[in-house]
Amino acid sequence: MLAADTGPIGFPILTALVLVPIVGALLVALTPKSRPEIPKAIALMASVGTAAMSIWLLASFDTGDAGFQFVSKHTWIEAWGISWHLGVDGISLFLVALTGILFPIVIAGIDPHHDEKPYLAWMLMLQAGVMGSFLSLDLFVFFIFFEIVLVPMYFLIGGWGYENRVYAATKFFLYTMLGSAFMLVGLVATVWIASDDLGKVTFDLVEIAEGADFAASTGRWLFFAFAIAFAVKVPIFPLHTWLPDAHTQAPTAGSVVLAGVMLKLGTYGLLRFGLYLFPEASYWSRSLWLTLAVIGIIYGAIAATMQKDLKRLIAYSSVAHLGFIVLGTFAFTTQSMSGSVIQMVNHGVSTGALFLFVGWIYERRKTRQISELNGIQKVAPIFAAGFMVVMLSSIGVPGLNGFVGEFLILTGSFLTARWWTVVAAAGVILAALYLLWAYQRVFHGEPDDDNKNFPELRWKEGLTLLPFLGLIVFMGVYPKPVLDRIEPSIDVLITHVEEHTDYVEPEPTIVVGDHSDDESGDDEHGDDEEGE
Amino acid sequence: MIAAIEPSWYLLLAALLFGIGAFGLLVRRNPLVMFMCIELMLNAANLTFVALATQLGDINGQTAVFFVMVVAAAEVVVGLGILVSILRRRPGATADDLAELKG
Amino acid sequence: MADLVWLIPAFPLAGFLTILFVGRRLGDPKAGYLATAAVFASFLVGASIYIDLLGRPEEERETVVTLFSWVPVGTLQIDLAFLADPLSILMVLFVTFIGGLIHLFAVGYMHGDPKFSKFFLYLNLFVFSMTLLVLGENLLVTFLGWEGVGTCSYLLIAFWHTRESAATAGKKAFVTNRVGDWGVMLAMFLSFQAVGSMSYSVLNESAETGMLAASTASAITILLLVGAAGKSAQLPLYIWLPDAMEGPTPVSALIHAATMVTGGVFLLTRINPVIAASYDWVPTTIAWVGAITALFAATIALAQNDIKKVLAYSTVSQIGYMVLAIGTGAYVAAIFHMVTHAAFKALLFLGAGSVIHGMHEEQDMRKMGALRAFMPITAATFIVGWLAIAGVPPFSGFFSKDEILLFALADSVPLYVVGIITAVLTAFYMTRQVIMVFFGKAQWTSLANEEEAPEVAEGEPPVETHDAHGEFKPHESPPIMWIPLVVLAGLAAIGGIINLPSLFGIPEGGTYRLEEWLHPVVEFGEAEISGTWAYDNKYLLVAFAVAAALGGIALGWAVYLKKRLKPWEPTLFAKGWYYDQAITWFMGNPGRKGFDDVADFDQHVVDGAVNGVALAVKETATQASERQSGYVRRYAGVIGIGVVLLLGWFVVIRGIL
Amino acid sequence: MLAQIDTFVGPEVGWFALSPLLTLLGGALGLMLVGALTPQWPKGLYAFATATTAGAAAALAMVQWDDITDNGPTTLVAGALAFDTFAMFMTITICVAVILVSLLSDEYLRDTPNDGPEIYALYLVAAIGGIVMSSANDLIVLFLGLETLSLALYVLAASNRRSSESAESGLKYFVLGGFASAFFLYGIALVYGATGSTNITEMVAALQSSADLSTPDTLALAGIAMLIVGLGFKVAAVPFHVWAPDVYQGAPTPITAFMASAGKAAAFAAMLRVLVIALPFYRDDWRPIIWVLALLSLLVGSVLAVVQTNVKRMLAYSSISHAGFILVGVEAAAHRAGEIDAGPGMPSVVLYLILYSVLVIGSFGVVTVVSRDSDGDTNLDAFKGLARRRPALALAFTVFLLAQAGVPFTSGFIAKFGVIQAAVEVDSYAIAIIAMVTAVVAAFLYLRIMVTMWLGEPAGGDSPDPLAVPFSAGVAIGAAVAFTLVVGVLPGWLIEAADTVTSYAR
Repeated sequence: MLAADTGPIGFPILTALVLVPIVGALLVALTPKSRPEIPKAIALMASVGTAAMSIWLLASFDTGDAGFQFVSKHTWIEAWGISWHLGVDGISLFLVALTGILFPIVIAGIDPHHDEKPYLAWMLMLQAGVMGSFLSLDLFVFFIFFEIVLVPMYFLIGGWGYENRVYAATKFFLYTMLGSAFMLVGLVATVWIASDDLGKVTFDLVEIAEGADFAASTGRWLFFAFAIAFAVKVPIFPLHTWLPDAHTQAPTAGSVVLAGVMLKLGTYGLLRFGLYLFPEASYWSRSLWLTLAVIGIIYGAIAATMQKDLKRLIAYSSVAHLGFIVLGTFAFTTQSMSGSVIQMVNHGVSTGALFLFVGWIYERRKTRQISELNGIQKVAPIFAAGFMVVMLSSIGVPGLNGFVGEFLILTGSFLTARWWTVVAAAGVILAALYLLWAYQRVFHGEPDDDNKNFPELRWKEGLTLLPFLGLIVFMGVYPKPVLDRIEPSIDVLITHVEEHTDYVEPEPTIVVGDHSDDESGDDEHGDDEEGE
Repeated sequence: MIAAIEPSWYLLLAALLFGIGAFGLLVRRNPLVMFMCIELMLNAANLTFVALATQLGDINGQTAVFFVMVVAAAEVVVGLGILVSILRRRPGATADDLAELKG
Repeated sequence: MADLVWLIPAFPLAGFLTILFVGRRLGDPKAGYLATAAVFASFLVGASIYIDLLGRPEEERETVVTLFSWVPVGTLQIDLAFLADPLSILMVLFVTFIGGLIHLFAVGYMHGDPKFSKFFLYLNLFVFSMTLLVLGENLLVTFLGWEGVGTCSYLLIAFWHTRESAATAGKKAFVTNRVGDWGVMLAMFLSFQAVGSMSYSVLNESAETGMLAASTASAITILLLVGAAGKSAQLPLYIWLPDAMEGPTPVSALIHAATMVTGGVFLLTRINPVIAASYDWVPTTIAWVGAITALFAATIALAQNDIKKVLAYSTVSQIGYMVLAIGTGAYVAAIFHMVTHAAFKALLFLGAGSVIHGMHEEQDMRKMGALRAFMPITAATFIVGWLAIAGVPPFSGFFSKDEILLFALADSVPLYVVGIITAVLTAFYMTRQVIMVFFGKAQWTSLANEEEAPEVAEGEPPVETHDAHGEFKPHESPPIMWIPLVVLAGLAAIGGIINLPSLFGIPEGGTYRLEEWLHPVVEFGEAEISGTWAYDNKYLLVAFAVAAALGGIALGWAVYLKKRLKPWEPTLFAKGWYYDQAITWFMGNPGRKGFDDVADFDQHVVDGAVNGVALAVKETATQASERQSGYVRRYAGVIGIGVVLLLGWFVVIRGIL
Repeated sequence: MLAQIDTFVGPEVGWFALSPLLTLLGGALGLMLVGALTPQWPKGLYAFATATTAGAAAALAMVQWDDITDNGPTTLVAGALAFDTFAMFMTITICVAVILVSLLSDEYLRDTPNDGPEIYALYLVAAIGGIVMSSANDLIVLFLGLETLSLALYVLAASNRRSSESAESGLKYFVLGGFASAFFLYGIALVYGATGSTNITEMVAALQSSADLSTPDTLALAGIAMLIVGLGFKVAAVPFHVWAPDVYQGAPTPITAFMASAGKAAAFAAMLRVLVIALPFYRDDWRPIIWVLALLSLLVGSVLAVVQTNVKRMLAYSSISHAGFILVGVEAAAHRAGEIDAGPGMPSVVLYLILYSVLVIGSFGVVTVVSRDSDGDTNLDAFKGLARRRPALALAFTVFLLAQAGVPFTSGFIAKFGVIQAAVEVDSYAIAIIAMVTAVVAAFLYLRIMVTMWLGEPAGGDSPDPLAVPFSAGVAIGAAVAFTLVVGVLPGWLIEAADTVTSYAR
């Protein structure tokens, strides 16, 4: 990612993206108890401001440029060679945007029911942390954001969660922290070992990735130190068991954010700090990851089928979906990796929306047990219809967002990891099975007395849902603008891998058809080749 | 002259005294006796100092002893102070009676 | 004109959106008419494009309209593009026309249903997806439609979702179809890997020019066959179709008889050059899958008593014919039969719907009989459909079936035998149905006062006030319902003319219209098998076919009307060879058990390990903190041990050693 | 050396260089004398006087700092004391501890009631001892410093005459402390025998000159063993930690804070002086021991903390695991002991010491305030619903706990990061990973306290009586929080300061 030296633009937009929520959080924390309405206002302003900036970022992002844009770099801790280095490229752009957009919706749309002030403060903190992790190009900066995210999430689950929240929150905190324990050591080791090649101690991701060349054995150790942390975060089978608990116990907003953006810290980390830093090691160990990913897809789906708790079911479905993302990441083809990136966003949207619905169901019925719900479609058809659309996108029906990512991942993976893909594709069947079965049990049939008065979708809820539905349809029908921004960065990443390994991306044998579109397609790819 | 006796004898004696002191501290219940054991250990160290100083023909080792004596005295003062304050509350308390804090 | 092909899906989509937003306000029946209009509008567009293409020289009868680039990543460049060529336009024509008629019928049939507008919402969405399926320029657009129709079929089967069986059937249909989709997806990936594209033109061209390895071609074909088996209800994936009858009857007619279920056949025809490029055993496999399905389903149809179930199994069987045709290279015949079948099967289903409607939601044929007096139009049209499917000349079914049998024989005798037996069975069970429903004694008078609850699932809205008790009279359906029947009857009767064989001195101009029309897409015509024994003895085959049809009918007549012979309806057939039960049992018992085991494994082993570690730490801590006894001398002892160990290390290990 | 005896030349004393020590000494004596001659001072004045004295000493130390960075390190009083940035850094650390602790003690002592000049004077004396320890260039001097510190701490631990726990902890500390320092002294004696001097400069010279270390000197090795026992005891490293939980729990809370901060800091400083600076030639002999001590401390400290119910005891165990972390730094320093490029080992240790001192004082400060209200009860239950009763206090405690857990944007993270960096730099990955993993176990303890504070139901039910935070204690805690966060975000200056300690005097 060569364009790291594009100097900071006039307004340090990325720094602002991180700082505005933090400032917001502090202001919220400082407001007096006597004025309960102020915190909400401040929180909304802060998050909406962030959203606006991230949308501006989307708009002014240079599509053709594969490198990092809007880079801002300032020395922070000189003694340790640490600098405040932020930048965004095609891989992180949409995750940043999603983070920016998701939070105001969640803050505005979901009511914490008690202690709103600290709740809002923690939410903003969380946003800042996630933003920082997606934006940082300095190992140290990334790590501190990656780690700090735990604290607000811990308090959100512990403070506003459900019956078993303390257990879940603690499990979440310690499990993830354990993962990052290894990463911290690996990270420091990376820096010291790289300093031999670079002639200086620096935590700068780009400098290390471009400058340092690790011996195979070293690189592999370091890679695994990183990978463990990410594997826990993703989560990759068999390190996933914190997720169902955290999801089930977290408040609705927590679940939405957790599924929406936080899990992506893991998959994003694998791309940015796994493949980019240690191409040799990640290529060398791809079979392991592919296998675990496929196991996750099938295993997660099967486990989801058998859940009795609706929220748990969706949590396990996340395990399956993220399996796809990992699969695509370690298949090392333009299609699969672009698919992974776009799937990160898609999964965030659809699963986030699913959690919204479960939250609303819980608010109405005070239960998440599938067995206690039935016939809702009869009493609340619009509610059911909304759920249906989101569910279909999660199943991966073409025309909705879920499909595009899965399709790209599988198409790309088929080129390099055929048999894994064959199995993974079967996961698509299971996805239909567990979601439709759940839908049938919850929404179909005659409502019993408890569900007879299930309230229909409310206006506020509908408005909250609208952006999700919009994204679901838009990204399913016209993903081109997204893909166009993702692909260049992915190509650069693949070239980076090719330079450090004997890997060569397989080119499908092109039959030059008389078909104009295909020719144009070929030309376009030709350009990419030159670009790389 | 003292050539008749090897310097190493002093060291052995000191080591012996030190060991006795340490052992005593482990086996005796009476706090006062435990203090004495500590004193014994300190003095064993002193003896070692002196012996080695003479062996090396170096004055510093011997001066060290005086410092240690002062320290030892101070220790006894403090120790007895604490002990008195305890015994005032519970007469005849042994070291083993003081086990409120544990776990 | 052909550039406006995108209008074809556009109209139903527009209808869908309109109903989506203002459907409830439009209500019953306006929403229905709107939907119908949308479908007929796209039929008109299709017709005009047909004329346009007709006006062109044969090799230019193909237009690609690219709307926008859909999924462009690197070498993978997939456009949302439509292909207007003879095949797709033909499909569009009959899909939209028959679809429109069924819409019209549904306006009457669904009258009074509280979810009236939602029904047409789904129907329009379905037509939209179906047109996408047939117009797709590449596999992915087709797949978009493919999954779209699957989803709609799910929604429509489960339309009366308060009925448990309906909900289950819908789910079953979707999941089973997904199994097929798995094959289609893999086929797409393979195509991309092999030729770097998913567009038919590239794929077919590379197959024709031999750039596509036979192995790859075979793999693609077989995978697509899996998909076809799912969508077109062939063995081993047909199980969802009979259950799909839980949906409202127009749905059965539209989706599960006329259009969607032919998607698989269409897809295989679409890639016929790839089939040609694959190993020889591949087409044979296809042919046998079709043949066995045809026979298998026909036997089951013999013993069904639900009026719709009979038609369902007959659909499976008829599509079996089409697949058989594909396997024997008779693509034209397959499409031909697809069209005629669409007509007469839609007719039969709607007729059945009309009957059910008139019988107040009664579906059991044993409780019918002698209805021709009460619903003459329905009866007349139904009989036309019966003759057509039985293959009695000059009805449409005769020509298409005969064409298929001809190719079958040309390919191999056993196939032909299976085909001809199936023909006999078809004629037989259809006769049985017609007699049980329209002739013989009226069973319903005796049953009128009997409680018929088990047949009428609760939750299904009564179309009109149920006067089952007291005087119970079947009645003819309103015009809006029988008009489509009449039109379809007309089609079913004369549909054969689109591809007359060169027999009985039919003038040259009139013959093989369809074959010529499809020639740009399907080179493989009847000429290919000229010289085979079968080709030379066409007349003989025709004789056989007619004999088979009439024989079957006569047999049925004898058994069910004249009661000359005892009806032979073994439970094995009635239960569909226990195939479905077996699968259901497997899913329910070992399958579910396995799933449960995985869930338990996750809870107790994977998560158990995590909690186990935590517990272990806690235990150790408790143990250790008891060592912290509080006795100062013990502490001193601990320190002493430390001293000894240190001395040991320094003096012994480091010093002396 | 005999020459010295014939022509005795009095050592010239760098009075100004000693000014921090002298200030503290003056303060101590002043408090005792004036305090004895005058009636009870107005409330808060003792604490204020102490704090100012310590502050002055710290300020002077900073002045010295520049002097040293300009003219390089030297030794004082005929090589008895080292005059280098290391010493000054520790001086400042200890003075900061004194300031915070004396502020903390103010109300507490008046409640006990135990207000008077004695305690404060003892703080200052202990501080002197600690500073002498950390700047000693002669083992005997170091021993004197150690005893000064220890004796003061013994008295302080037992200072609450009304509490039997206080007395018990005092006695336990005294007995075991005396035991350990006896070993230490004996160790000095043996090393003296091996090297012919107790002066570090001369020791090193002697060891350098002695041609071959191939035939290891058993006398010296035994001495080192004994020294490590003494030092290990002071830093509360497993297995010499046994006293820590009991004493920390029994002693009056501010005193505990003082032990855990100044006491530990001085002890580790002494450890660096003795092992890294004085005995680099034996580093291969003692480094493995440090490794083992670190491992044990990390494990025992973090694991045993899990099941504790008394917050003071919890923090005691956590301080043991922190000691383990610092030992990791010492182990890292050991790899480069005596080399020109000393590596990041020593800096990481001193950095950890100052950061941890503030943290632990802050934590115990909160405990002090809470226990004031719950008449001395420091069980976890006393913290239930603290967030409802005094959110700010709960938040402060949360910050300290998160910092101890090593969460980013707090000083605790910087401290841990430094140590890990040092360990990794010398390729001791194993201990680094172990340290981080045990930190996760320890985190459970902090989470447990936080849960109690934020989610527990306060005793008063829905309308619990708010908890009063004394002014001076509030100031101390607030300052600690500010320091924790500021350093967490902008640690650069402190790191650079710590990096200079590798150029020590010898």
